[in-house]
Amino acid sequence: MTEPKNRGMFGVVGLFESADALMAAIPKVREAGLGKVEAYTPYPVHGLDKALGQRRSPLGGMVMVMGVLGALTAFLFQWWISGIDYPIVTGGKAPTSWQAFVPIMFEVTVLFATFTAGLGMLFFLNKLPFFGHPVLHAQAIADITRDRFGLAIEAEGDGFDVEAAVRALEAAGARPIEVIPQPSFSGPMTARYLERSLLGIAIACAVSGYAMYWAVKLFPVLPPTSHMLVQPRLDPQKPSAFFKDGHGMQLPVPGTVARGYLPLGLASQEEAATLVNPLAVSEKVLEEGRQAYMNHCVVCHGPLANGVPTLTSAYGAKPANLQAKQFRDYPDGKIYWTIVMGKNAMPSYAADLSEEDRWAVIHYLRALQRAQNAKPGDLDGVKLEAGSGPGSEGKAP
Amino acid sequence: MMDAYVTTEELRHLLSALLVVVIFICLVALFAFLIIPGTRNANAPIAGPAVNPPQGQTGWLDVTEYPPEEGYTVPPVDPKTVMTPTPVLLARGKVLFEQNCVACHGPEGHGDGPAAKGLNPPPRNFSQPTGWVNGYQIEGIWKTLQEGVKGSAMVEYDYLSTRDRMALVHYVQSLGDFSHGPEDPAKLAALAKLFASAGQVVPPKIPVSMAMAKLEEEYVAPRPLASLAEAPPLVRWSVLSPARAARTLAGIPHWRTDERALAKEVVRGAPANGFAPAVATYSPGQWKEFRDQLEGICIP
Amino acid sequence: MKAEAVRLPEELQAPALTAGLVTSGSLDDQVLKFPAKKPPLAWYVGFAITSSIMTLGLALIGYTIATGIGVWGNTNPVFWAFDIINFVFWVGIGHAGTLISAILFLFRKRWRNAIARFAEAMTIFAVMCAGIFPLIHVGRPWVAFWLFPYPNQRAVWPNFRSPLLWDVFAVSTYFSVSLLFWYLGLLPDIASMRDRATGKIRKAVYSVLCLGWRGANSHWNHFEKAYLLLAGLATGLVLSVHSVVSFDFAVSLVPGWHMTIFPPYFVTGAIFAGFAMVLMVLIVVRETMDMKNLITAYHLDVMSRVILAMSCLMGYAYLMEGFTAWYSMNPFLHSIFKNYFMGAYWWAGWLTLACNVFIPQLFWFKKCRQSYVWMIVIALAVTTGMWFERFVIIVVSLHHDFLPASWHLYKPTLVDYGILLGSFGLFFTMVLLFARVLPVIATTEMKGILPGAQPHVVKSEE
Amino acid sequence: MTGSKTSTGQALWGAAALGLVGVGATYPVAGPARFWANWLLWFLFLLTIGLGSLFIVALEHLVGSRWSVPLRRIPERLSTLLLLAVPMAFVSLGALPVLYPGTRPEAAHDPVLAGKAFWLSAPFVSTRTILCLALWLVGVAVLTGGSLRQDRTRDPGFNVKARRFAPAFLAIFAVTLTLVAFDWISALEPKWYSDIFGVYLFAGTFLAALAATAVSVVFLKGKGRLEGVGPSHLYNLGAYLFAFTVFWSYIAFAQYLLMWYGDMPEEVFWYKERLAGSWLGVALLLGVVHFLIPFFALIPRDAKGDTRRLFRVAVLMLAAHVLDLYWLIFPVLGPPRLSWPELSFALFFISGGLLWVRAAMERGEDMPAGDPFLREGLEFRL
Repeated sequence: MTEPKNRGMFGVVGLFESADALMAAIPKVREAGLGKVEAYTPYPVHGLDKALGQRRSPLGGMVMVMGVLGALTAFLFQWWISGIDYPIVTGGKAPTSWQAFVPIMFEVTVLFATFTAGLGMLFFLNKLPFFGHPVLHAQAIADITRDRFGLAIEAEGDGFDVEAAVRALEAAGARPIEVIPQPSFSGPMTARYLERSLLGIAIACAVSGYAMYWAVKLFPVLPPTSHMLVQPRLDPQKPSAFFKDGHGMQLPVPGTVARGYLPLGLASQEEAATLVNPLAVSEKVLEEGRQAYMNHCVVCHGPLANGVPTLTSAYGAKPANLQAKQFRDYPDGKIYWTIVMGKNAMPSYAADLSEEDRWAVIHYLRALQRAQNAKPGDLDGVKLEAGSGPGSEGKAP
Repeated sequence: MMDAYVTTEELRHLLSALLVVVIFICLVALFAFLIIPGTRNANAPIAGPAVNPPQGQTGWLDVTEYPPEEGYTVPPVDPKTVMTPTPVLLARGKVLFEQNCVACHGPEGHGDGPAAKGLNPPPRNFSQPTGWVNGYQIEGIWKTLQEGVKGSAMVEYDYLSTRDRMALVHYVQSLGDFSHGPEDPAKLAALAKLFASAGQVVPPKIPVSMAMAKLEEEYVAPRPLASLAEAPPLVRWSVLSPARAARTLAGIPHWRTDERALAKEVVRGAPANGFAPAVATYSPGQWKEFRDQLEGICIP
Repeated sequence: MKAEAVRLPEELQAPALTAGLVTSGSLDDQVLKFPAKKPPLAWYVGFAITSSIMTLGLALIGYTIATGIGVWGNTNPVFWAFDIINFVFWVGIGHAGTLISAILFLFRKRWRNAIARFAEAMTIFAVMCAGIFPLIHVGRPWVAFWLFPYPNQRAVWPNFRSPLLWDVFAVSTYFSVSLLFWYLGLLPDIASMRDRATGKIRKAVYSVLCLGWRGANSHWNHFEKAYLLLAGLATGLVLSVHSVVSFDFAVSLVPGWHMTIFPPYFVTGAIFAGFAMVLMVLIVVRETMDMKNLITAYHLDVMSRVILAMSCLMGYAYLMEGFTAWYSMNPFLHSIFKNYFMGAYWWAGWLTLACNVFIPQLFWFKKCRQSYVWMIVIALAVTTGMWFERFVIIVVSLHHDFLPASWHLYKPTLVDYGILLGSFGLFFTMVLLFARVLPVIATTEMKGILPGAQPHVVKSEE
Repeated sequence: MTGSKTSTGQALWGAAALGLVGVGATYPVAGPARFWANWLLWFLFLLTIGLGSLFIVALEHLVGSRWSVPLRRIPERLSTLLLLAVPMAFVSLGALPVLYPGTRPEAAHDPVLAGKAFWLSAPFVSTRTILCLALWLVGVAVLTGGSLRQDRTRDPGFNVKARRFAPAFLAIFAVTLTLVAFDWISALEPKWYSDIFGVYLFAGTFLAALAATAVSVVFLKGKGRLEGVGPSHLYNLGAYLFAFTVFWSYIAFAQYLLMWYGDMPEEVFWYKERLAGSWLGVALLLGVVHFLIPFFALIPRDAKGDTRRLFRVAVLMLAAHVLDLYWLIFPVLGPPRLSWPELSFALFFISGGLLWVRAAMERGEDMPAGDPFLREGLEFRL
């Protein structure tokens, strides 16, 4: 607002009965040139802005600027998030597929544009809220917002001639005419008011935050983050009252055939003896076998398949020493049968090892056996480290 | 022209408002990204001074990569030192028993070890004189350790040295509080002779990787089958993988003459052996035909 | 082109937008008195009924949240059911408000001024009702804020290729823009109320609410421009919102969902349903609040005509859907369309068709456009029909999915019905409250179109 | 005035004759497919402008709009293009066996087309087309002819009649325009289907008719005719152009987004064809001239009431409509072609169409003088 030197007077306002009367009066009053002429009407009257010489509203340009900014913001935001920061392919679409960004771009454009239009109009252009405006404290305001049309001559700088203004309005046909002083109280936006409201906001935040903390703590009806953690579910290896045996983890129903696994149609280990290992010995197969052995067999049979009884102390179990001559002479088929059916304390590994893996493990086992029981010729051309190895002290002369 | 829509003043207002919003968003983002520790890149490695890592695969502790060792012969044992129990032998036997036997036979040798539950026949109870398959005399227990018991979980323990095995024999005998009766001198003598005459051969050892290479090297691929494309229909439908089928056939002796053996082996290994499971439905006549057709595509 | 006195047939005469003598002052006296008056007994009775229904709905929503959405009838393969139906339904109801306030404003249909305020308010309330459903549908509404893209400790962002996320943006934008639009329109009216108010508290409240509006022409200048811009933007928005809602379905591959006509067809349906609701509520307002001189028979007639036009457009959309389904020669589409009208839910398909296309054709008759009974019957039919249209689209398309093994009939539970009912309770509770505390007719806009309101200065065009 | 008029007319006749040479040469030289594709483009262009104009007239009668009464004679005159479309439609039937796979006998053996072979067959398409033509001619007769009669009789009864007739015509319009879209454009690739396609063509049609109206209004105003039509009227026309530019884009994008997102082979192939290779350039150009340029050009308030800018944008919209049809039709011939056949067709039909419209612009008075609302329309101010 302009800050008139003549602090005592805001201006003079006169009321008219109709929009036509107001329209007719405006040129006359403006001619007098006593101050800023402003109309106060209960509804927008067409043509007043031209009559009053007010410039066209710049809102359209503002909205356009902000709308384009909104579109750009939304596009870049989505593009950066979906394409760069967190690229995930969904529905076979490229992370930066612009087509999918259009709906949100449109929404954000509208959001920016409408808020610029609405709030920009209120706050930037009309400088609202403004509760201390002198006209609001005049008698005339009740008529203005109802059905009268006010025409005001507002003081601009020094030397506002109240009498002349009243006369000019009278001559234009306004009735009644009211002289509006500046309101005596200071506006609400004083430093004290701001301090008080900021303090109030701070206190409100603290109180509500604390209240929420205790509300959540004392009334745990809806603990805010209990999702997924707390739910009726059965963890493996936990007891359960639901099953008869008290275990949470249950064996599959007898006869269950896992996907990709065929039951073995052999009655005994002896019958399996003639099975042929279908895999060729190759680096790849041996490596696969090694992986499978390391994943499934090594904990019991040991890295060298000698059944080093690490389990004896812990569980009282004694896995077989596969380096024994008996196992070295086993046909592949019997080992295969053992893997599938289990033997003694060894459970079936059919569900853990695929058919390919079982045969690969057997190949690898053969390599382990060969390593521990090498043929004499195997060392030809190998440079031995002198005096190494556990058996060196007992070597035959 | 722009002035008709937005004055400079208003544009400044507008942009300053936008700036406030942007700064606010930046502050929130700063808070969320940086100030809350570990907010972003939770999976990123912690940065530290750069270290030049050694090149190549080193630093593994791989127990299968021991140095190669030559084989050797454990010298023969003086029978006199092992044929009768001594405190040294019994102490050694106890250690070995705990390592190898308690799992099934139990700490007291009552046949009630933790692993005994699942075994059929159950493990021997050493405190009772009944049920010993090879007898409870020195020679019998030795035989069991040497050969295992067929049809049971008792495997051979021939990888223990002669002295160790005799120590175990004496310890097992000491667990039975009953009369073991007189030993058969002839058999004892034979044992003593065995101990004195031959040392135990310990084979050479090579690293597992070398063994793998050796096996690969020694592997003789069976002759491949001829192209299936021109093969008769039965073969085309029944052979899933010519390479595997070739290996399977190589492992079946007499398949050329004995189509029953062929049928048996092929059916039980399908489909891993390279044949389609449908082979299980073939009639004897079809098997004959199949065998002939297989022969046809075998490269001699 | 002499001004010869041509006697216009009655049909062509410009209808009066108000009945009897209405002046700016009488308008204020008539409309703005309600907030200051004690409501009649009937209002209390109505409020008691609607608020208890609302309470029931809220209680059931609480039950759902506390127990989980297993208490609904949704199950494989009908994972979307009442929740999404109600969401689409309520968003649609809201669209009429925006249409009346924005699109008709752009077309300069002056009859909209009398009904715009109420329609806008209904938009707000309907979007509130609509917002509840996706919120409870997510199952864990207390983490619904995860839907918004903000930098977070989880270091994840939402998926911008998901139409469900588009919905979040569309519906929240729609709600905020509708609220802003509504509030802007209310400002001068609240200023009038402020200056009428006698009580101190009342005056203070209205003072704050109207932000110190004083009717200065420089303000009106910007205000009108803002209103025009908002109307234009809201028009685009109203098209986009229901289009985005339709994308929820149309971007999927479910036969009966993947239809290119869905965006405009959903918008049409939304306006259709919304107009029916506005018509019903306005009839009640007109009678109980004695607004016969402001909401005239002409208003009701025009609204009926709009409903009729929308019904024809719906008919066109159904026709195109059916035709294209046949024309595509796609067995899935053939099967789903057969299923709409001959499947387990055949009654829903026929009900939709009857209520949306056939019954509204009664509005061709002038008698139906003038009789309360017929208008209410038809509007009720449209509301029902549009609800069932969403039922057909969502449930009937889903219950026969691509995997015949999982075909399953959907049965809503009592909780489903209760929440649906509760949303109506919420809607009408808000409507009743609104009718009592704020002006139900945009007095400022009405003042602007009263005879003689605008100066008779013949402007020369430059 | 008359002198320049005659010379313009001579120039147009000359251009048409020149174009006719090229048109005639196209069939033997460039092949029948190319001939028919070009023919179809211009047939649909003139047809949609005529039909869209009739739609504008009917819509005005239906909603009882007042501001547009002084302008109504323009779309009424443009709708006479439908008379021109009648012979063109009959000629177009010759395109059926050439361009439309659905009319060929082998369609009956295609698993997808077999079910709708009858619908796509030449006899049925011809029947539908003739029916449509008859219905449109009734529309022209009632709405345009009645209006011309009203110039003499000054009988407001016509307004009542037109108002009652309008809804019926709009229903006919909706169905027939959809048939045009499906029979003449969509059927070029009979396996493709899209429910929205009728609405898509409607958006383009309405926009083209609006643009043609705007061009004619600005042109006549430049000649000093249409006195009393001021910036307010032009502003409204511009606003409609703006709104329906957005509407067209909305429909076009909705169809594209859904097919792109769904990515179903039975429908997305249509877009793959139209977005592959050089067609991508055409598609992008379409987006620019059919949406971006008019959208941003018409946003400013001043632009809508400004004769020169409105004229330019409207001409651009007409060109965009041609491009739209080109993009819809020509991909069935392979990569985009723009050579002497296309240019001579354009020359012939633009000059021929202008000659027709020019003649039509002389029919009756410039404004519906007998309309009781003309005065109110002329007094319209924003």
